[in-house]
Amino acid sequence: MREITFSQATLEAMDEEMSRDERVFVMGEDIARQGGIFGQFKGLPEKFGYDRVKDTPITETAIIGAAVGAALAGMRPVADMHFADFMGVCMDEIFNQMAKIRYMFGGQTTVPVVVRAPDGLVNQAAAQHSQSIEAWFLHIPGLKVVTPSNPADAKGLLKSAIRDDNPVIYFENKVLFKQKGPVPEGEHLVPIGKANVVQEGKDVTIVSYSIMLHTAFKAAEILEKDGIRAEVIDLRTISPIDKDTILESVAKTKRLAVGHEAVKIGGVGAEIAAIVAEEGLDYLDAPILRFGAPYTPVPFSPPLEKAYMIRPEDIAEGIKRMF
Amino acid sequence: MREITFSQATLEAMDEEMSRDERVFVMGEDIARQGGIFGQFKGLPEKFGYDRVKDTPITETAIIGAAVGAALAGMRPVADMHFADFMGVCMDEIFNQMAKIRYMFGGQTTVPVVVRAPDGLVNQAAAQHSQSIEAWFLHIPGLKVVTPSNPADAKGLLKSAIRDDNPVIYFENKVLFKQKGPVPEGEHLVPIGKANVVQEGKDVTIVSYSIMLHTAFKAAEILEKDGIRAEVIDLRTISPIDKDTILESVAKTKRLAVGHEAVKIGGVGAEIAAIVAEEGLDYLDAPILRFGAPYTPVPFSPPLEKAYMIRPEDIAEGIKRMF
Amino acid sequence: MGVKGHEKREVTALTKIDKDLLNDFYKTMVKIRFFEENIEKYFLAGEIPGFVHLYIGEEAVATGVCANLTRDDYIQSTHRGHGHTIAKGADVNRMMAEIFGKKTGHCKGKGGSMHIADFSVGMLGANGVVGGGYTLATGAALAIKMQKKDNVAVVFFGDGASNRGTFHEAANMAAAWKLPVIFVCENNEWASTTPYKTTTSVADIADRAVGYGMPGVIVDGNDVFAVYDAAKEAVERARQGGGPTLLEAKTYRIKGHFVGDPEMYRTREEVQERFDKNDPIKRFEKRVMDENLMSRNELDQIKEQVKKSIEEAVEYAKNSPYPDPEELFDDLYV
Amino acid sequence: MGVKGHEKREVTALTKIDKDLLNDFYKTMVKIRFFEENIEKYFLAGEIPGFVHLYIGEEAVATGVCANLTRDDYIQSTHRGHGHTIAKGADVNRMMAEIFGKKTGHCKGKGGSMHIADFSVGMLGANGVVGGGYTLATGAALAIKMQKKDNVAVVFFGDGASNRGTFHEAANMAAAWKLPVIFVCENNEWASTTPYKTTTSVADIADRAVGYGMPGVIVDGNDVFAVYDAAKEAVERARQGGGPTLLEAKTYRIKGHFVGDPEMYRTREEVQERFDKNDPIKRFEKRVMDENLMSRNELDQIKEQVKKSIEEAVEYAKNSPYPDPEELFDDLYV
Ligand SMILES: Cc1ncc(C[n+]2csc(CCOP(=O)(O)OP(=O)(O)O)c2C)c(N)n1
Ligand SMILES: Cc1ncc(C[n+]2csc(CCOP(=O)(O)OP(=O)(O)O)c2C)c(N)n1
Ligand SMILES: [Mg+2]
Ligand SMILES: [Mg+2]
Repeated sequence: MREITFSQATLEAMDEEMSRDERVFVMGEDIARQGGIFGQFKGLPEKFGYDRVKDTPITETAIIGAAVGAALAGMRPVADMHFADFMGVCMDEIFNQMAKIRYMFGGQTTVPVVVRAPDGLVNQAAAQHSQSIEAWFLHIPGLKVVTPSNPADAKGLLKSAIRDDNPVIYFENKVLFKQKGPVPEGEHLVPIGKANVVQEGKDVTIVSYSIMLHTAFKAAEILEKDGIRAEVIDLRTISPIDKDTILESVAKTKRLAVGHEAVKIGGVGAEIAAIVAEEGLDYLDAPILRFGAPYTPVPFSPPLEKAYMIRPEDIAEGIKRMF
Repeated sequence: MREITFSQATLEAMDEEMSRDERVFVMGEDIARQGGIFGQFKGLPEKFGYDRVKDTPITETAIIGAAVGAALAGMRPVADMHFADFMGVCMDEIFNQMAKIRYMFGGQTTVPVVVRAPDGLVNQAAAQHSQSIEAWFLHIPGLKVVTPSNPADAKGLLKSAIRDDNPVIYFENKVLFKQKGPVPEGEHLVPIGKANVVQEGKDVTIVSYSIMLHTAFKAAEILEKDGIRAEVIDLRTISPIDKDTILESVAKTKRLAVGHEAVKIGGVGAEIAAIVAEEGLDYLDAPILRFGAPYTPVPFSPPLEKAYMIRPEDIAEGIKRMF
Repeated sequence: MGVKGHEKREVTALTKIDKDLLNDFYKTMVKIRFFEENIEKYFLAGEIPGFVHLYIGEEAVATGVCANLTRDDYIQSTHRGHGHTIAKGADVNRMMAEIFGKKTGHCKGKGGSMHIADFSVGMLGANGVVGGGYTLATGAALAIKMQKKDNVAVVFFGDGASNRGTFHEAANMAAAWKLPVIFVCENNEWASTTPYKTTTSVADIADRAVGYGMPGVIVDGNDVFAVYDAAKEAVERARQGGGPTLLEAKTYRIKGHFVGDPEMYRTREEVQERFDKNDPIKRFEKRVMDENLMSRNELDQIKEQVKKSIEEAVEYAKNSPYPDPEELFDDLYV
Repeated sequence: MGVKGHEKREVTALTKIDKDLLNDFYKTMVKIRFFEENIEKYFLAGEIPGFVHLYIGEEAVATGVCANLTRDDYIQSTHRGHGHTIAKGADVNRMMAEIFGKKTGHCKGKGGSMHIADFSVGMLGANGVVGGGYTLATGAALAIKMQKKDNVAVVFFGDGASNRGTFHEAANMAAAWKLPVIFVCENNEWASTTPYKTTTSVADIADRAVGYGMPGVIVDGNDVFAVYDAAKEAVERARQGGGPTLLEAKTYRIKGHFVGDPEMYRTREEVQERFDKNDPIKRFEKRVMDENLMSRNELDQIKEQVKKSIEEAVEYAKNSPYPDPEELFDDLYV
């Protein structure tokens, strides 16, 4: 299969969905004139016009609010957040409007909005441009949240998100944008809500998503050398969480490690650990291992930023201690 | 000891701290002219002046932002959020400014702001006025978060929060405001970060906070009749979480139930369950039980709202199944 | 500075207004009034749950504005939204049922007074978040423009709400993109317990239009004719691609902020005085009778008929079932 | 509408300006220029981590405004904050060290270019969040007022930032409470890749002052004298309890949005043309020499001296150690 980057994969998804359905459009800051900070919108305005690929003012509340309003009036907007870090600005629009409108109004309408949110740590962008905040949205009923880890899923999940009649938050990792991988041409849909067992194993289950999946995978390679065969699960979607896949795996491996680039405390890993402690406790032969960022903002200076990051070795070490 | 309401207890804390330190002031919407929706500011403007008890415009971003700015310039502001539901409006100010300023700037300054946030479900206030969102703040390094469950703690934690040089979010439950209880007169400080074992027990540990502590307590009474003696822990502070108290208790009781009024998925209960699954797994003789709200917004109609609420019987039933 | 960013509208000549419209104005205003009086009564009797905010005394605003709209136009409303919802044509039976928390309500009892909506008539929702509606209306207007329709989106908001940042973001976007939005400020002088003058940096909120290069218009919000005219101009401009308008209707909040408000911040006398002088319904009656356009008899007939329909709505609501507890889980995801 | 909500300031007579101030203006502007040129150089050489946004071509704004401030006055800065920080008097050694990510930096390497602050000179912080500073400055001004001091708080912001809702909330609060805040808009015509006219509903952001009943003033932002004068008036008004001012300085962004920006949205020629005509430093030099207030020699001397100090700052930064990895956990809680 031809290989393209994650960024190109999202571009292909946009292109296909905008061609398929003229109600689909995208708006955000600085997306049209330069094709997006990560090239993720390149060529779209030329093809679909600057009306369907709209540069907005620097007004995150109006971007999300207008996306919701346009959805109520029959469109299928994709709203770009520039950096996930700015979602605090429009948290009310996401949380009190977008997520609740359908329910509060007794199902009278749908809110087919996709929010694209580039997240994660890259190149010393520091405290306000490096964050991963997906856990907040797990706690907000009414949303779906997806977190692709590779180009094929980036395409398939974005297409599914755009076709979904529910609001979907699409977290795309800034480092992953440049990553290449095989991506099916044309129709390729990855279902929202279903995890992917990327490597089968028998000794320990490692659950992760987005960029941390790659770190987890490297940890699995290290473990392999010690004769520990890890089952690696890519959640793909963090809301709703695919409990069944996780529980089935832990039933087999008896051990669970789970993690993400986001801060460990109060993160998605806590929810997964809790699910297993509730519904799969008897499977466990060892304490659950969570990995996630330390409890500080992201620091600027390279050695501090490096110390902030989770290394495959850390995960592997933690897992070895389970045996 | 004399008994006063939770609301009066917070009033006493404000009065004492404003008398003690003239840098302390409070601002928010509709707090001065009517003394607050829950009477929690009554009499303060008359005593301290309308300059130190300020009615603001309806501008949550400016309330928090100005509180932070005033703190940087030497004041010790208390910012009232009216309802916790509106914290989405100023999430950026809380998350990217208030919580990070000290760290990003290398410890040059302190940010002694207290954010008061009335939360929880009451009288069919419905989806946008009934929420408990404390879990978001657990995931934000740089904040402390307290959640008093009774008038004495309301006073002692508010006084501690005002004296703390770190930003503190003070969640006060709307139903609890009217609750009466014994409250020490004068200097009464409850330390931030320390949980309270409100009932000793040997069979199961129930961890909760704020209003749900009362439901948990009622569950413990039901269990008592069946010969199950629960240890009931009031967290008091949810960030930082007092791990040691929880782990010690579970080491003794071998069983853990944990919960809150907030939505179960992605809530504080997940973090506590995860901590125990990581650091106290061997203690457990039964799966962890989490209780929390169902995964929907809060509905309006009385029978729906009632169905949304957690009853002591539900917790007791769940715990009985552990044996 | 002395710069004024608004035009002020004068009294309208009634000869321009046709009879059907006169009947509609009156019918809508008394419908809102009776609806609200019943809400107050049943709330105080403990039969209505939640919070309710009454629109009594402000009927001319919703009535005058919505008389310019069709079902395909959109409105975004507020916590004080019954008047807008009625004026936009929502069925009062289902409204009443919703506010009583019944299964037959517009939102099946999930929303209540603060979160009522009727998408079938373009009423996109009340909002429990003050200032939550601006950006939604702007988005609906964006959709209209993209769909090349000539509809409009109206957002109602209070004097208090005019200080929210969402106003600025939406007004700027609507103006920069020339979207068909009408920003209707209902300046009723109070934001909950706070007189707007103490927290709002301008006396006339319409002046804020200057900051967005859009027309700002002030109108007597208790004169349904004046509101109708000013809104007509704004709506027509928007339909023709002329972009947004900021319309400030000066009115007054007659009731407490919510039913049950102890109103410790003002006296009943000062309120009553304002109401006696300026009840939009009484003003309408006087004027149409003075100008011999409608008779007392005609007015009374309409009134009776409306009164009956509202009584029926109350009966409908009372006799409707509550939702089943299991419905809690419905309507979240598609 | 044609309503204009601002005054436009004309050329200043230099006789009013004393020699020390002239020296200061020049010194500060070239300090910023050299500082930025070095930042660009070392960033491109891979020695500076993170993102940096250059202030080249906009030096007159920070210089003219901050010349009216004392150390006890406050400023809130932006992502493009080096100029403000230097003009407010921060130590350039520690600034350079911070931007290099060194332990000796103002923020011990935790902040970097986008989050630099120097509380010892009243510089309350750059901000990675566009529009994040308005409300903080308003709060600092509230503190000043409560403490009965006569200081002021200045918030710098861009044309793009002027559309954020936080502008509205802060401006309204500052005006309603008559707080000593100066809102300084640096209209450099670009918000990242977007020309401000395409997303901003007014040509003159100063017009937005009308919406808050505060004075709005437009000034040539590449003329340090004009900026100084306009800021002086605003600062004096604020110190005397006259409340906030909105000051719009018209300038132009000479460099890419950040160092490394491919700038596909404009040509280098159009930029160079603007710079050639309107470099604030060249304009200053020409004018003081034309009016015989400073000689080429004097100017060169200052330049050399400043150049040396910046080279020293680079050396200082390069020779400073990085923070230890364990420092990651410091400075979070008190
Ligand atoms: C974001 C937000 N902040 C605060 C509130 C609480 N609140 C409800 S109504 C109200 C006053 C609104 O005043 P105004 O906008 O003038 O509308 P009116 O009630 O006068 O119609 C306030 C402060 C809210 N619902 N939402
Ligand atoms: C809330 C927020 N939204 C978006 C961004 C991304 N961003 C950084 S700078 C910038 C443009 C700012 O333009 P302007 O305010 O004119 O300042 P300038 O860069 O021209 O000095 C944008 C969109 C951000 N940092 N914060
Ligand atoms: Mg009002
Ligand atoms: Mg700019």
